[in-house]
Amino acid sequence: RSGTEPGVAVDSIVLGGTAPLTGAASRYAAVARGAWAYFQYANNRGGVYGRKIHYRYVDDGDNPAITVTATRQLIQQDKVFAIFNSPGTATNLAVRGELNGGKVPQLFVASGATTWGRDYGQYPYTSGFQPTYQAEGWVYGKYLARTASGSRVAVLFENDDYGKDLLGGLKRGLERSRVKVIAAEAYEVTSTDVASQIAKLRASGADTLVLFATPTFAIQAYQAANRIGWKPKHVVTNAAAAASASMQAASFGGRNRLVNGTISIQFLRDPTDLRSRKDPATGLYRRIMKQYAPGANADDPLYVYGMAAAWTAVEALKKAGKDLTRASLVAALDTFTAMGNPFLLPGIVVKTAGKDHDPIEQMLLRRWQNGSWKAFGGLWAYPAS
Amino acid sequence: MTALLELHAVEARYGPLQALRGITLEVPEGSIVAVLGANGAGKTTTLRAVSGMVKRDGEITFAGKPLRGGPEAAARAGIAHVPEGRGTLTELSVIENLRLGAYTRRGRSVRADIERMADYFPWIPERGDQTAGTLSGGEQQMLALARALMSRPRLLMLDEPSVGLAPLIVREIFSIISTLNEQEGLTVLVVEQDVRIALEVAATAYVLEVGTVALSGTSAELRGDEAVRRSYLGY
Amino acid sequence: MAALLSVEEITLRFGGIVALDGVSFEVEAGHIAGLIGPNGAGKTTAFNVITRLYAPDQGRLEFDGRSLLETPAHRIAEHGIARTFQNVNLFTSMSVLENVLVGGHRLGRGTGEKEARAMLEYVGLGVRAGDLAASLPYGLQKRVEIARALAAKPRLLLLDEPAGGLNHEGVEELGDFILRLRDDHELTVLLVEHHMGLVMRISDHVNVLGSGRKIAGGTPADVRANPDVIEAYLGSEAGP
Amino acid sequence: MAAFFQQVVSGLASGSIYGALALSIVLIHRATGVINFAQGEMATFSTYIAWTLVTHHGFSYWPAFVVALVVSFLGGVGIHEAVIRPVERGPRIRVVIVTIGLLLVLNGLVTWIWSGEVRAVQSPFPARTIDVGGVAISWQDIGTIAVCLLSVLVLGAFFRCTKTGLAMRAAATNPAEARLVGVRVSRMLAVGWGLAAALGAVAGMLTAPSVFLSPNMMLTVLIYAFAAAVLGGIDSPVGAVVGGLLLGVGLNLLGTYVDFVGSDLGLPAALLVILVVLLVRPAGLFGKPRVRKV
Amino acid sequence: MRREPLRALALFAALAAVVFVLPAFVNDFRAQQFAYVGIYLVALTGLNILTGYAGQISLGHGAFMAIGGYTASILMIDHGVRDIATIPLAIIVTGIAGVLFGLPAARLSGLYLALATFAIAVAAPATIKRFEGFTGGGTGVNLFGIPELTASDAPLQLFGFELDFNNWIYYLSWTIAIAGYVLAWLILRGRTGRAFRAVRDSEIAAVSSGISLTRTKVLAFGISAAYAGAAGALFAVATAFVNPDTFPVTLSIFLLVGIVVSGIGSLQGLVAGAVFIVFMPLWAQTVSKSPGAPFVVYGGVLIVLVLVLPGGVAGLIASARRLTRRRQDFPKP
Ligand SMILES: Nc1ncnc2c1ncn2[C@@H]1O[C@H](COP(=O)(O)OP(=O)(O)OP(=O)(O)O)[C@@H](O)[C@H]1O
Ligand SMILES: Nc1ncnc2c1ncn2[C@@H]1O[C@H](COP(=O)(O)OP(=O)(O)OP(=O)(O)O)[C@@H](O)[C@H]1O
Ligand SMILES: [Mg+2]
Ligand SMILES: [Mg+2]
Repeated sequence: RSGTEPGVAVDSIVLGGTAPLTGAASRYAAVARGAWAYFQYANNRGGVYGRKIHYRYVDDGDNPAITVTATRQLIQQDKVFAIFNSPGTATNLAVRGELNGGKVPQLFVASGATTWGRDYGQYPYTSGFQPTYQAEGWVYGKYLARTASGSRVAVLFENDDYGKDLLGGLKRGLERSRVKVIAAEAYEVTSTDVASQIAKLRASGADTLVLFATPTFAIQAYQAANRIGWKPKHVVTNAAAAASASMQAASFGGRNRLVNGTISIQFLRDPTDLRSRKDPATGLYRRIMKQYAPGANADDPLYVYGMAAAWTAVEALKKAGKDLTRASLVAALDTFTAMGNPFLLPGIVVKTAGKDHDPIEQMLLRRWQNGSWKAFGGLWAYPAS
Repeated sequence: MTALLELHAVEARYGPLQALRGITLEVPEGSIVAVLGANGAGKTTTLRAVSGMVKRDGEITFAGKPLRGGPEAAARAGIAHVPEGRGTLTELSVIENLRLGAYTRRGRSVRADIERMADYFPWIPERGDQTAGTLSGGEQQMLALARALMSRPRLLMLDEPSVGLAPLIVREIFSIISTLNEQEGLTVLVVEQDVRIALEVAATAYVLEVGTVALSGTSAELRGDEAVRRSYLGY
Repeated sequence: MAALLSVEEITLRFGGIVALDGVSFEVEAGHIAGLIGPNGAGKTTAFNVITRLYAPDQGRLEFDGRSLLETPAHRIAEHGIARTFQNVNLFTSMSVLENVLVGGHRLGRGTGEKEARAMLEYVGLGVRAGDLAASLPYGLQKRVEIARALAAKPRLLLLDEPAGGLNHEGVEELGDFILRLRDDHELTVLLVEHHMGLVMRISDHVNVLGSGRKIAGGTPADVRANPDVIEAYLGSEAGP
Repeated sequence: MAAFFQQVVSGLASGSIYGALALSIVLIHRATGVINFAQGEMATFSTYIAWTLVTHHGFSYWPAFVVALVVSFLGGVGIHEAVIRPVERGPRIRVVIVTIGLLLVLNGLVTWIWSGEVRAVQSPFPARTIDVGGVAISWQDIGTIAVCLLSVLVLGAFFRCTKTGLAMRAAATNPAEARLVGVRVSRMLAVGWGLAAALGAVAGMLTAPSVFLSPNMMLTVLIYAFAAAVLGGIDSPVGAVVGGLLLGVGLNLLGTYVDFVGSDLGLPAALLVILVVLLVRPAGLFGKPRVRKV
Repeated sequence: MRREPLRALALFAALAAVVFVLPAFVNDFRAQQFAYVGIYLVALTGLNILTGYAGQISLGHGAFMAIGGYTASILMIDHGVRDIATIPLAIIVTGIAGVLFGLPAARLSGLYLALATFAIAVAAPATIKRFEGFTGGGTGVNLFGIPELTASDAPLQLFGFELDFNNWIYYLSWTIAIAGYVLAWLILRGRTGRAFRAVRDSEIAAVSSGISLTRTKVLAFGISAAYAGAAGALFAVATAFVNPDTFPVTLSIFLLVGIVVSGIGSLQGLVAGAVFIVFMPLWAQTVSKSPGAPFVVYGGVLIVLVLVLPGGVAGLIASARRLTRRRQDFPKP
């Protein structure tokens, strides 16, 4: 092929992406900003085969219709090489068909829906990144099955693919165990609070509470349970992984005891983890933040997420070779292994091969204790289905 | 008698249309002055100019001081204007209208004054809580007058107070105004189409024609004036 | 001559206020009928009942032998009744001409600009056709309302204080105009007015309301001489 | 049965939050005749100010509360002077659009300044709950409802009995006539904006301990508050609070006991009920229908 | 006097010609952006009929667009109907929905109506999501997989011209937009339009002139919703994807913003309103990409526009026209 690949020049690669810079989901803009910062860092260290990565992200306000037009703009007008790491499930679903139709890579979708890996055959230009919500739910299930035999579980979940996938995973993890999900209550993103759901869950007589909710609602759930004097034995949440500040908020400076002992998973480095202060990887992260995202709140793990994805993208571009084409990138991702990502937990490998197209499938469990997360146990790996 | 209100070469316009082309008139303290004229002559606009409801040029002096600002300033200076149409606060109750009439005054004796209004207009007490906007046309007209009197003004400006009122009430209203004028020295500037009754109560009168003063004089003079008789009194 | 409009025993209350209390009167075809009474007597309310803006609590209402009580307000025009309002009620963002065109709404697509313009000429507003209705002086706005009402080609025209705010000359003209109107358009007119000179001069018949009740009815001369009317409304020194 | 009452109680708790914001919407409508889409964002902004004072400037709760109130009042007046006053005289819809612009600006500013992170805000009420026959009721909720009811009383008295309250209503409904009696209409409207902003700040401070502080804290609350205000009658403070409580309880009970509705159709169902109420009472439960004399 | 309509016609024809040739001068992607301008123009025309002319404020037009969009999408995906053929059906379905909503809503006025319409905008996404079997739930409907029903894959042959997707959607949108615009003009200049404005200015006087409030309002709702339906269908075809989040509450609000920017109660500025809706968010983020900053820019510009253009863009056009006319009239005696 001649060197006329869109977005690729002798000295540059243009990546594009959408992100909610405005509206209710605007916290996730941090993902794009983190990635941008890492690309700057990588560029200053020579880029990829001498090509600097220009990462251009545009606002979609988490509205899929805008994602479509914004993505078209990136491809048709800005001639980007690939779409990279746009957050959101519906938003990415909206453009997946079109991207694959146009053979444009939809690289490392920032969403844990199962469809990215599962439907790889149909949409080979699309790849996921993080552990799927199913995988995460499954880990919680396995953990409860092992350590809390006989307990009765109540689940609060968001009424969309995100919550439902987590719930599905949890149930799979609990299969053939003596732990039962005895109640599950959904909430809508348009709700103002979840007190009603928590009251219902409590009335079910459950002794374990699982929160598959976004940070605000998870925090509210702690508070609501506390207010009606419900003290379930175990609390599990995924939301904490998204922001540790939210756990601080939930615990109200330690006054809400329910928060202590909460279980969550983790696959990213936690920038606030005390033990990693001296860790070189964390040092690198903080340096990059300071230099390329000054003023941003470096404690927000969403920046880590963006950097982890960007780091992986650089590896993938390297593997795609000097004669970079969209096809060569997709081929490179078909069988792909990247170890030593400084923004993922040590030991976690980004890996795809054969039918398995979920890049990250390993994670650690951690527990909230006395104001911070403590990881425990070894890496869990979701068995490829 | 000194002039309480003086207009000197006052002009006003609505967009491109010049409604007042230099009005000069004088309202002596303690007198009743009538403004007459055909429809569209600028009578209403003259009153609006005084109370600042329209942009105006020229000099307006009230109690020796130049009058500036909008209607609220005029009200605060002691001018009560009962505008053309009704001028009640339609969404408020009758009593609330009266209370607001006394808005610029210090608290005292508001209740006593409300009672006085009830004497003038006996229907007021039983309708105290009725929303002003649902009163009949004439009732609203009376309420507007009562509201204006509540402020105990130095100058009362009435724009066609007789419109929509029953003949009996018209006479009653003018007798109230005369009485207040005689007993309390209330100064009144009244625009009226019923020239007969206007000239009965007013000491002096001005006749406007397309935005200027065409004629002025004492009521007696005007009553005797052939032209006035023919065009305004019809005999 | 048979009655064109008959109002029978109409009662209407607003909460505790009895605005109309068993009021009955008739208007004969071709007449100019005056409806007078003190402020708050219920005259405008009677208009509102006749035009179905208000539903009476009791009573019957017949126009040309048919009951109107089942007719919704917007069909009243179709029956041939049009009105003006005591406080001018124009379509303020429209031109004078458009106001009149809306008046002809019930006649369907047929009524064109030509007739509306003719109507404006008739009321002496031909040159103001293009002006914004709200920019006219009060007196002229009242005339626009009359033109708008006439555009519906009514058989019965209800006028609520048309002389309000007119000067002496204007009132005289208005009287002549109403008389001419009746003859030119074969109209019946029900006239609410406080200007006694006008009412007495042009009415064929006058009804008097007081506090929601009918207190008198008859020829202008009868009514003027009626002591109840003098007491409640005219006062002892009734005008000419 | 305890489960039922727990749902009612938690509905009252949510409802009091809707009612608190609805109250400030009603206030601004009564005092200026405007529906303010930015009311929620103004409340959020005020709450962030209080939060910053407490967390970064060493203020304790009540001083921070008072400062936030004062700043909000001034901010409300400033907003009126800067962007509302120029459009006040024209058609209402322009004012509405300006408030939509304000909503965007304030929401953007909050995100920009304080980031999207969720924050915990201290509550002025005890963290404990009381137990009534197996139903847990928290002091926070009792406090919120109490403050709402108190505000209703104060507002009602203010609008009905004081000269300024009367003048404010007059300025909102008949500005031209109000000026004729000497009311400084513009100043009244500015004060109205100030008071509404301050009341909004109270609503924000009451809301934040329950729903937690984030830039979009009030975005959905605003929708419920509108619904509550309309249900109660847009000019009625009592209606706003009752409307809020009814909405909160109604949503919970519909979601819990009507299977078809569940959690996902709760909001549509509640809105449908409100529409039906409006068809029967077009001016809301406590609203006075506007009668225009013909 | 007589020349006025002719001149307007000529101007309109000239503008239509510009619309026709525009794609030849801009790049492919721009054509698509302008297609969205056309789509919003359709929606704004409808909303202005209802809100600007009939005086019935609607904060719920996004919901009508959603009905149109889903009608088109479901017809395409489940019944294999070609994109262009879905539009008439979308118009009919939404028009009926508008009438059904208008029947009760006609009883409400002012703020109560505004909030009733707002309620449908709020309720629409949840309701769509709930009836998953029909609407695809939160996942939505993806039209990209059916290229044979749109020009999304292969260029379309039309009268010997070859139209790729972007140009196809451009011409489709603008044909409908222009047709809708002319239709609106025809409706509004005559008896029906006068009835709308009469109801807006004074309900009482309108009733007394023989205008049925219910009929007029319901008609306005129906017409207006039908426009929104057409816009929604076009939107779905152009975006090739619908889900509940594509018709958020903010869409309804921005449509209202659009007609105020255009100038309420006038057809002249509508294109400007549509341009504002499409391009303003894009421009706002070029100023700053910090989270939240685009909203600050957008909101700020919106406020300034409303302050400096009291009559919207239409008002600006009108005063410009007054100026030139006065200059022309001057020499005449
Ligand atoms: N709001 C307005 N906009 C435009 N022109 C107006 C306005 N008000 C009055 N005018 C015009 O100004 C002129 C003077 O009107 P004004 O109301 O002062 O007359 P008037 O003497 O009070 O008449 P009337 O006896 O009818 O009340 C008239 O030509 C009138 O058309
Ligand atoms: N909507 C309403 N609510 C309450 N009271 C009303 C309403 N409409 C009219 N009224 C009362 O009914 C009575 C009759 O009013 P109406 O307007 O018919 O009087 P009118 O005879 O036309 O008087 P005027 O000569 O002053 O116009 C009045 O006392 C009025 O206050
Ligand atoms: Mg006048
Ligand atoms: Mg009357």
